[in-house]
Amino acid sequence: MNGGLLTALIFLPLIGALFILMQSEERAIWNSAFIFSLLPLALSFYVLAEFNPHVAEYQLVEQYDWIPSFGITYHIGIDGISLFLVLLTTILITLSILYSGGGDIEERPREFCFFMLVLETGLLGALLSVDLFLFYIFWEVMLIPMYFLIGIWGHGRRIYAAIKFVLFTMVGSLLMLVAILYLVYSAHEHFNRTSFDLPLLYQVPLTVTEGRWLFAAFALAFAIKVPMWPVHTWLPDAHTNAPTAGSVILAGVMLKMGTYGFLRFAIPLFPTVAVEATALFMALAIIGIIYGALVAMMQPDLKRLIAYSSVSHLGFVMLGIFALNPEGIDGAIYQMLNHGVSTGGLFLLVGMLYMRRHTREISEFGGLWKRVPVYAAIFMVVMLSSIGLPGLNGFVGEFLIMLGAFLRIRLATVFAVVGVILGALYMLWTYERVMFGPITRAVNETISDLTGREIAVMVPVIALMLFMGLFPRPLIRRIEPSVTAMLARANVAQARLELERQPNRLAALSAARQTPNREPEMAAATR
Amino acid sequence: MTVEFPALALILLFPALGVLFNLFLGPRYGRGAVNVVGPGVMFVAFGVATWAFLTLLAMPPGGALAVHLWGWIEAGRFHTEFGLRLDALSGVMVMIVTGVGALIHLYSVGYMAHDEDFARFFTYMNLFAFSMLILILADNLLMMFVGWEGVGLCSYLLIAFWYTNPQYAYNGRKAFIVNRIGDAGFLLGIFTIVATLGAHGVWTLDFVELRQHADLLGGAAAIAAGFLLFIGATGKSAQIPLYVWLPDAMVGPTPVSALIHAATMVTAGVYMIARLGFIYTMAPAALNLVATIGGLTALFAATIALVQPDIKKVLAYSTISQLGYMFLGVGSGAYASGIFHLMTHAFFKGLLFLCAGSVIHALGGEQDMNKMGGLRRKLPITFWTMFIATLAIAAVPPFSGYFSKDLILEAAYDSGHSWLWFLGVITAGLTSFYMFRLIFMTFFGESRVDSEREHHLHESPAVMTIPLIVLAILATVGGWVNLPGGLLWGNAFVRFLTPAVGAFQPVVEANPTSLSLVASVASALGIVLAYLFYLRLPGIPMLLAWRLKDPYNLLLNKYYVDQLYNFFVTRPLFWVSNNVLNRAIDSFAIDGAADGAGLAVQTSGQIARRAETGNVQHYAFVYLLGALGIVAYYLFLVTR
Amino acid sequence: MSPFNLAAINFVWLPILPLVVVTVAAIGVLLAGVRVDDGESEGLGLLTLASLAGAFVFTLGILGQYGVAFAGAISVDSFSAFFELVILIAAMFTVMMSLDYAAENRIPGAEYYSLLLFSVLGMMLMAAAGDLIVIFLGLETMSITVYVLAGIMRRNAKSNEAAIKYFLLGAFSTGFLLYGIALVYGATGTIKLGPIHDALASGAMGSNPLLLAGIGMMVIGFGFKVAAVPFHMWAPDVYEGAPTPVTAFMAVGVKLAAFAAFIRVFMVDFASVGAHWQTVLWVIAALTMTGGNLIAVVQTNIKRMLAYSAIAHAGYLLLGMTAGVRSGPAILYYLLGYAFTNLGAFSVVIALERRGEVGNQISDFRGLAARQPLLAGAMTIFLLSLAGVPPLAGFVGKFYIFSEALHQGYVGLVIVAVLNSVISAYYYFYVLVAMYMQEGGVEVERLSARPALVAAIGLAALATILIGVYPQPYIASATNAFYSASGAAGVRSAALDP
Amino acid sequence: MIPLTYMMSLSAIIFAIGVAGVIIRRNILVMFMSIELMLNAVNLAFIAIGSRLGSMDGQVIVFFVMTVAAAEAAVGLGIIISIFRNRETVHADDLTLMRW
Repeated sequence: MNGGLLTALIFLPLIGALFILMQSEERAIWNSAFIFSLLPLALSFYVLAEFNPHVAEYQLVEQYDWIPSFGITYHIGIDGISLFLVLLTTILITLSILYSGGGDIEERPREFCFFMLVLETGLLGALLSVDLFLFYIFWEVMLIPMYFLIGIWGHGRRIYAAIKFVLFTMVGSLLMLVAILYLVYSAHEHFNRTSFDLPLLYQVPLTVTEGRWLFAAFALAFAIKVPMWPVHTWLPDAHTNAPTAGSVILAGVMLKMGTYGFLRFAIPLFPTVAVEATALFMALAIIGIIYGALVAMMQPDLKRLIAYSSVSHLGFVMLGIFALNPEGIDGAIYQMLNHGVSTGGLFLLVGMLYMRRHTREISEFGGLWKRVPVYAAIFMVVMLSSIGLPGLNGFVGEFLIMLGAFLRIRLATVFAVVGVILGALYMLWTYERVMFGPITRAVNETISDLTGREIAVMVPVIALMLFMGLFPRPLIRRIEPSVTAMLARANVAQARLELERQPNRLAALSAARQTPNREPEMAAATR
Repeated sequence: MTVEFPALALILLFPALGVLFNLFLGPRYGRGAVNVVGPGVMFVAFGVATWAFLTLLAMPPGGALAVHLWGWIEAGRFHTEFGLRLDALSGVMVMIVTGVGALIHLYSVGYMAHDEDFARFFTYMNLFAFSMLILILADNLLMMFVGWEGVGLCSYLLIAFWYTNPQYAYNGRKAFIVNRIGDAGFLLGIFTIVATLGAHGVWTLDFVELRQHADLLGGAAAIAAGFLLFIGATGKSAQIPLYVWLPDAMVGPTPVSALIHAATMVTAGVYMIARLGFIYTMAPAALNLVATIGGLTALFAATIALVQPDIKKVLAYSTISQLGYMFLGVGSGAYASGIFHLMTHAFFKGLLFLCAGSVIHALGGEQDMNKMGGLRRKLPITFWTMFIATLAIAAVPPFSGYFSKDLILEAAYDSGHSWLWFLGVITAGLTSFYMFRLIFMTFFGESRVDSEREHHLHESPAVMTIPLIVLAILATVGGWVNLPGGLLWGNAFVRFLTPAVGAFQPVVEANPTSLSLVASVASALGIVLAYLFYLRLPGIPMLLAWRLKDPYNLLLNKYYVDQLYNFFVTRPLFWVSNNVLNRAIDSFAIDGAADGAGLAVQTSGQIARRAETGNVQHYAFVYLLGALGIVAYYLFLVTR
Repeated sequence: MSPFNLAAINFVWLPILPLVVVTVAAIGVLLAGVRVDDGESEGLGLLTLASLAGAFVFTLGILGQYGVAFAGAISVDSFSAFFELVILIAAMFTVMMSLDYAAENRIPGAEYYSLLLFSVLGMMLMAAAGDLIVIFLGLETMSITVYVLAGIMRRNAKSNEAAIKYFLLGAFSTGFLLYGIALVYGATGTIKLGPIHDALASGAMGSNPLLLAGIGMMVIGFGFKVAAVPFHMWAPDVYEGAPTPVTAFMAVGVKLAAFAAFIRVFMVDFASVGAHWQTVLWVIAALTMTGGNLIAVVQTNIKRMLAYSAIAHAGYLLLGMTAGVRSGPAILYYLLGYAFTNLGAFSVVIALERRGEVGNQISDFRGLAARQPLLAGAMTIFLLSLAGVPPLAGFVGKFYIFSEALHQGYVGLVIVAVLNSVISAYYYFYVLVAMYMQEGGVEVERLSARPALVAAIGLAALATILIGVYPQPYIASATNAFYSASGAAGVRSAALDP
Repeated sequence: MIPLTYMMSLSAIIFAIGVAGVIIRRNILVMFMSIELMLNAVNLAFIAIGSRLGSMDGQVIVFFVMTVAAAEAAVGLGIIISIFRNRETVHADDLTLMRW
């Protein structure tokens, strides 16, 4: 099995984390942390090279028995949907560590790097696992380090934010666990073998009722992570109080786990229900887009503002996903990457500002451009990418998403473009209040421009924005096959639903007969 | 026929190089280098453009140059490329943008001579030229949108160029947001086209292919698309109802006003509609809307211009009004005529702004015409060039404006919009009135300039006056490329464009001479009135302003439109976002519910622990209760 | 004799060999300790440890053996072996925790260790019981000694109070259990588990009121020992008052023994009349989980908090029992993981504790991560495992039980359990908050001078991770153990036939 | 001979009395005695059933129970004494050092 490439990718950071525990001298800690984040980065690019763009199925697959009596296997693989999210993860982790070493994290660097690398393992594992049990484990594992990152190195109400973050996520994920178990046993009854293997579970036939409940459980778990309106309120607190690196990873990668979950699990597992629920989720997504933007506009705190902007942006992603057509979903995945890059960049920039002034209150700033032109210029580019200026990455994603949505439900896009306008509104307004105008605070007179290290952190971000804006094709080419394969299931479901909606009862009945009737057990289950 | 012409890319490349140089090296190599590179790249681009244009001229009508760069977005069935295409229409535009652009860049060298942020300025200017050229040369709608938003960005950056003034920064943002609203419409228009054609299995935004499959759009979709795209145009080209940003945009450096907010960017909407003429031709409803909005805007803006004291504001509203003319032209189906006026307007309005700039420059930043007067001896070149431009805009034969405006009014009448034609005529009168008012107040009469400015009054340096002179010549002869039919090379310009934008189909055949006579009388009337009011009997304006106080204030305050928008749109939006969404729903309702759940657990825990009194007998009692409960259950089980 | 040629020994004696070892050791320690001063009881502790280890080795011998001894009074199967092994492990950990604790708190070593051994004897007897009377005897042997252990710090008011409370309620509930036994005896006409099993399996009983009442009473009796709501009231106070090693021993050993008997009687022998008791257990399980977790949220004393958490975990186990035979292995596996996790957690508490109250408040854990990163790390592992965070033992156990219960169709109860574990996350994570995110707290003294304790913590942590990350072998043995018991039920009766 | 029901009822009644005693009486000693009463009620039940079934088990158990009860008594009294030493009370409601 191709030499455990992905296994190495997943567990290198963990090894690094353990290695760091033995370090004591601060420089050594940072250096080794940086090196151990570079290794997976290099490895992930090697994976990209190894990746075959024309294959829709999982690649570089590894599968070993793990807990035979549960039919649980260590089964990992990569496909178009996860490929670039993996790259995004390795890149952002590296940048965050590089940044945090520059004075942002002063106390307890050892634990910090340890948790960062454990977090990376969790994220990569969740992205690469094909076995549902394995996925769930990594899904929970990535919770803990983030909890510590927020709670230990955070600011303000960090403890409240950390606990809130954990509890919100747990509510969803534990209910999802129940759904997973139920699904596995349905599979057991149908194929009579217990297995958590995704490809097998795709085949499980469920009654409509079961499907709806299970989908609801999965959807809740992922919706909380995304986060979709109205289960988003953990995000502003988590972001605002987290340390910069935490916010970067949280916004950059972790939120994507929710949308990724929809793409990988919720929709392909229960295509029929997903199709039924399209309108509902599109509506929630749109509420998220507009609501997030308007609330963001009103935030006095830079990080809080960006957090709400994430709600808005992720709303776009959800809109694209539930367009359930290649344009929309390609766009959604692309937008995940964009949001990772641009919002990650924004958080880094805010962090740099915070390091200098120890405040994030917008009202504390103003007229900074005169003092920090380089910073202002970079901020400008990142902001423009985040509001989807054509030529930068944001536009490609938003355009495809809105196109996909338009092809599905035209009205949806009409609302979505309002989000585009509002996005420009709050972003430019913020920029104006921070950068433009006269310098109102004396302290801002002496504020220093970016250091070489900080520029080194931001340059890759800017480069990515330009590249992804101008050359989306090489990425989408690799993403698309898996998406189309995934969509095939949804389309079948779509077709069946339409068949059932037809007045011709015969067709409906035949379609109904395809799903085995398991009502009695449902009755038993609810005794 | 289309010829592969890679050199087209160079037209884009040079401004791009200029951007990079000014951005990264400009501050280091200093003013000298920037002053050379900034305008330099534009002149080179102009050279290349000329070469391309001549090649095009050499080709038979309907020819085009093209170069495919690389495939851009390909997802699902949708795909679009980066590709450039230069046909008659884009050819004319490119010539205007690079030519006028180069001149204005040159002028800027003088104008910005005392600003320490010169590098940033030229970065923006080159970036603008780059985006504008993308907009024009794009061979598909989506790439055009890239330029479309790009120029919007540059406009934002340049309006807010002197960012330390909060008002300027605000105006910049206002411009961008208003444009974004239009762009949203533009996007929806694109989606409509893609979706409609996609339904027929055609996935393209390429102009050529679109034209081939235009018939698939069908009436409704065409109307929808035309309407939505026009929303974009109203934003970019400052038409009712989205014109509000343009007057405020005047706070930017004057060369910016000349290049972006008069000559080039604001005409993008006109260009877009001419480019997509084949769609609008299929959607008469949309076309009528364009014409109507155009006509109304022309009159509306002209009336405001009548009373403005600020020299640039007058020019700004005049620009809006002139753009209205162009939309009236294209809206009547006479796309070539619209573009013709676009060109002449680029010359004389650009010139007007540059002259105004030169005046302001000479007066050290003074913009109020009440503090000017009698400047014609002090600033001879400025005066004469500006005078020529005024004659051109006032449509005095044989200056360029005369030919283009005539053509549009004729088209308006012949396309059956006789009432719009009437508006146009009135506007013509108003135009010449307010323009001559401007000339008289600025250059004639006795000087009202305060004394210490009086001393260092001086004509602008050559680097500024040369562009004035060149543009003055263009403003004079620019119209001659399209002499009225029958005269020498009659209608040459229109004939040249027709293959690209389609011919004009008149509904009624009126006598062109009589129409133009009426228009000329109107403008002549305007000039005479201005002469009477502002030179002969200076008391009259005050008298009128005093007598007709209310209408006067209405005009002076631009019909209070800004206040209306502010009251009905902006403030409600912010109020709702803050009080309803942010406070009531998010903080109170949703987050409250979340924390409430936690609190509920805490509280029930607090209550439940009260049972642990510590008294062993209570424990035994609870134990007994449990036991009894179980016994009861079994009794029930037995007796059942 | 070498434990490795056990075949040499008469089969009849083999099954109780571990019990014999423990008994002898208990008496021996008592005698050896007469002249040992309270201050230095380490020697006795080590002796105890050795004898427990010996018993452990002999017990290994029973694994795989199969049948009954002493006319069915002792059942010999992997089930009893499994529980005996875990109980012995728990006992050994307890001793390791006690070595310094006993000396430090001047606990009379001889009595302490011999009582410990006697209660281990009782527990093993419960696990190996073959009839109801042996269960009763084992239970009493265990309980009576634990009453004393709880109160062994004679001068300590809290310790006294814990003892008296535990004693009164224990005796009280003994009455109920005994009454239950009597009624079952009356209904089935025998006290031997095998025949009871067959009698019930034959279905002749139906819903005989005696039987029903008996089952009810026994549910109450066992419910008290496993600290199920509403029979749990003693647990928090006793856990808090008792010397911490004893608390650990109670939280793990007593629970293990009680569940051993509970499971054997209900899930094996009463299995055929499951309809009679599953509903009751359903309700009790729900109450136990919810009650335990809700009250744990508001605790400030770590021992008390762990007591309530223990109650909650009993709830999860009862959920497993409710779900019926299939989830038997899951319960065994869960108990295994639970044992190590809890022992570890209490060891950390001991590490922090100093004479009297100090170190028992959650606030005492503040800033521990900064001062003792490794200790805090270990505690983190235990707490996360208790909270059921993968990939630790606690998670796999929960996962196992929930999945089996779900398969039996107990969706509602599983959802209750799941929501409960969200609540539990709150208070477990709150200790993490104290350790990692707050300042202050107490200094940890002479950790290096307490190798046994450190070893206990380390081993527990290691086991918690290992059992979670690679659960397969433990799942296998748990499965094997449980089904050996249910299989044995048939065999026993066979052995009894004339 | 006396029907089983009578004896069972009697034992039940005695058991109930014992339980009531535990719940009602404040004095730990008395509570403990009530518990003994409960145990003896159970013994009665065992003997009754044993004799009815004609099996020895019942009688044998009673001896076990009595032994255990004796052991319990010993331990219990010991604990009570040490309580009295420390707190000079044997009243249940005074022993609420640990609560909530």
